[in-house]
Amino acid sequence: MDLFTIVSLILITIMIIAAIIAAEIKDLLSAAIASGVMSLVVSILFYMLQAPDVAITEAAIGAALSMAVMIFGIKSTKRWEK
Amino acid sequence: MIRPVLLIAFPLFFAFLSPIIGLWSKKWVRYLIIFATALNATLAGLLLLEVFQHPVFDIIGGFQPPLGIVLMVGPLGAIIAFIINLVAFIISIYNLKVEKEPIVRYSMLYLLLVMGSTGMVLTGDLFNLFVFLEVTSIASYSLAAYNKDKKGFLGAMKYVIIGSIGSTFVLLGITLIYSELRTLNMLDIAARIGTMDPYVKIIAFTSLFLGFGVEAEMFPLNTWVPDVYDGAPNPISAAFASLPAKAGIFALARVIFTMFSFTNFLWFVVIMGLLTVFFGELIAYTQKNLKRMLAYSSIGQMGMIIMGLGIGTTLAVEGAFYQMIAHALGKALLFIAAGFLIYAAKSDKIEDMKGMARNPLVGIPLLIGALSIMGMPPFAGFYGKFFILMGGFSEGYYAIIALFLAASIVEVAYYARFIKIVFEKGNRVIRPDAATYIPLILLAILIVLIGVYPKPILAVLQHVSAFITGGA
Amino acid sequence: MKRVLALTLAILLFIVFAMAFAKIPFGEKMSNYPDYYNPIENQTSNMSLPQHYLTYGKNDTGATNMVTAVVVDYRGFDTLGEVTVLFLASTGVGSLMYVEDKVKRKVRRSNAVVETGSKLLFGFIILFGAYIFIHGHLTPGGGFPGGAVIASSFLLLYLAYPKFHAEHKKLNVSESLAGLTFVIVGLLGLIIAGYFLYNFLPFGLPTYLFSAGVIPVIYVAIGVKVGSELTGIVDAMMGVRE
Amino acid sequence: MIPYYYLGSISLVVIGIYIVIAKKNLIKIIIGLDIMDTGVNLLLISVGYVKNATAPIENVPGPYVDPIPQALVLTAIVIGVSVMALALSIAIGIYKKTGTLELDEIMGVEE
Repeated sequence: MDLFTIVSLILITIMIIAAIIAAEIKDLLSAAIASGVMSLVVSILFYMLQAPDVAITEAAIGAALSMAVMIFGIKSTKRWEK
Repeated sequence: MIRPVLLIAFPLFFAFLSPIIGLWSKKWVRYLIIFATALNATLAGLLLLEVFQHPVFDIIGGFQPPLGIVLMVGPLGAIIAFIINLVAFIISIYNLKVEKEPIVRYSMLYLLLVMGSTGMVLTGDLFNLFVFLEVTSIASYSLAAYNKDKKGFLGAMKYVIIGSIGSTFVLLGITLIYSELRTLNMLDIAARIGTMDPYVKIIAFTSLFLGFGVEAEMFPLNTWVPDVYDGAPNPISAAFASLPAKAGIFALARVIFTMFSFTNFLWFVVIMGLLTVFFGELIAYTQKNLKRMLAYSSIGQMGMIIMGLGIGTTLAVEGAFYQMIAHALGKALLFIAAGFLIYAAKSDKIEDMKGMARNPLVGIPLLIGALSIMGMPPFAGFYGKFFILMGGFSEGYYAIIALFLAASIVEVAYYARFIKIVFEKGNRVIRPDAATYIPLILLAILIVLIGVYPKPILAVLQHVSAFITGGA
Repeated sequence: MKRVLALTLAILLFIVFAMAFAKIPFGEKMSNYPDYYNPIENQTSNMSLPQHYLTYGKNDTGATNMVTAVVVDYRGFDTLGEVTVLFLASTGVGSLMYVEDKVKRKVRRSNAVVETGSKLLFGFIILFGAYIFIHGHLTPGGGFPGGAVIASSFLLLYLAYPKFHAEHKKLNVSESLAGLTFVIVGLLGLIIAGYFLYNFLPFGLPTYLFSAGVIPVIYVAIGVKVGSELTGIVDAMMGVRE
Repeated sequence: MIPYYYLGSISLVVIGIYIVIAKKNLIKIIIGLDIMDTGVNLLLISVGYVKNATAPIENVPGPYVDPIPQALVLTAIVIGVSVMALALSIAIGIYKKTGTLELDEIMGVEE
């Protein structure tokens, strides 16, 4: 196994764990942040797959802005899932 | 020489222009939208005349396909684009009835809905089809919730959820196709589809089929339909039945026939169509709410179209395309009439609408539309159903034909009940205003025209169907 | 019950798609890709589509960043659609969040450090966003991330100044003008060369700022448009608070 | 042996679909849609990867990776965020009308 494989495997594991946390946690704010973490990890993966344009876009739009919009949405509604 | 790209560029131009005009006058924006759709309908009509000679390719950006994106317009695509834009123009007159603010945004969304549906029909590139699908569906999501009441929001939410799953499947299908063939042009894909791994091919086909099935109201992805049609503003319900639904089913036809020339897989399409027909018609029979009844009836009709495509003989496919045109006109008419009836009766229950259609300006078009949807001979709806039946008969799908007939009888039953109620002697008759009866009369004239004099359309459709089914 | 059903369906889908993707090699050499076929000229090329882009892209478009070349030039029509999607989203959010009377925002307090800091940072962030989209044809980045960065500078102002409110009219006008620029550039291509979105300006020298024809023009329009649209979305979302 | 990148991104898609079907909270469902989108995007990018290649920018020496999926994903990301913003505003509208975000409670609430 080379470095690329090891780092990829670690990042993919973090990504899936973040997605599962986003799926299962009852606190919606934490779920939104977990999905933001997932997007950030995915943007690192994009960078490793030699897609810097996509990585920048995913970090700016997919992780930062969409998380901000999501948090505004949660703030104007309810924070906890039943 | 009309360039197909103008059908997309002009609406975009006007949509981007309207916020600036909206700063001066909101009224102007509404007339601008009517003008834009009229211009588009005219262009589509001229394009139709041109396409009869030979299919038109419009290369965008000056790069030969598959390097760049190409718009690919054959006679069938031109007819559907023309019908879409014509109905869009007629409905845009009815749009003047919408009073709710913010009206400038409403107009822009409506115009872009038209643009997206047209783009879905014209494009010859798979990913571009996805982009236009998204344009259409995002415009639809916001328009479905435009009334901003509970019904509208809930319908829109269902639509967003199912629609997003659908577009994810489309994107998965595109990924599978791209990773095997490294191209996105539909004709290029069609030429090399044989080199794909059979399993990958089937999964890609199913993904795309399910994804476009959302817009085409196919069972089981159509649970959003009644809620959205019920909750949306009246002109939008009319527009949904004739613009995105038709564009979606055309995309479905492209996937089935142009890209994957599957002949041993068509039974699957027939079964899906039949399920859709039954789901729609049987539930429509039990509905008491007018717009929901029309919505379920719309599902049933879309199922018939899918069935016709799936039977796959020249005649049946011809019938399916004819049914598409008849349904676009008829359902738009019925939804506009429904909007008037609901306004007049101040209730959306059919039983409250006694005698509301006794004004001839509404009553006669309503009757024509309903008879056409039922499939009665002198009107447009007849030929579609008849050809699908004949096509199925010649292929020996006897059981399916029997079921199809049973569903049609159910359809006739509930429309007859509806007509009986609205023409019964009621207490008072309300006169419609011009923005309501002009679209109704225009649509009724078109339905009668196509029904009485179907030759030119049938000739084109027959030619096209023979070409795409490979029959003589 | 519903959970079990959903889990079964999810696992089923996983198996189906995993089996399909198992047939697709990962990191394959580009020379193994199938050659493309031109359906209009009816001839098969001797290379695959991405190879063509990488070999001739610089000559065809004048851009050094091939992703930009594909996004803005080869598949510029997709990008026009994508810009429309964002326009639709901001219009839709605006129309759904629309309230008849002026919204009363609850005034929150933020401290002096945040206020001064964001005042300082605001200009720099906007400059950085502009840098990203102006250099889109040379370096990674482009209109979309650039616009997002600009929107994030406004986001900062929203967070720092409770009373801050981007003027809707100005946002609308800037996004309309940017959209019109895109469409008009496309139509000019149609008039000048006969192809919609044709790159009709001279390419100039590669790697220079003023190169690649209309690509920088379109990317600037996209950057302004994306920036004002995302700001509009953020603004509409903030306006909900009462 | 399926490449781990494919496995990871398909898992994301599937987790997203699971959330959308199994969960009843609207915001949760929207998060699910977001995860689904991200999964497909990662899948598309990994399909375009070439071993030991670099990003398709002329200043660096080749061989390069496939630029097309990157262009497609740029489009898909923007579309994803648009859908998400719209879905959120619809969810906020539902909350304003009914006071809840749970799907089974919404059905019971009268306006």
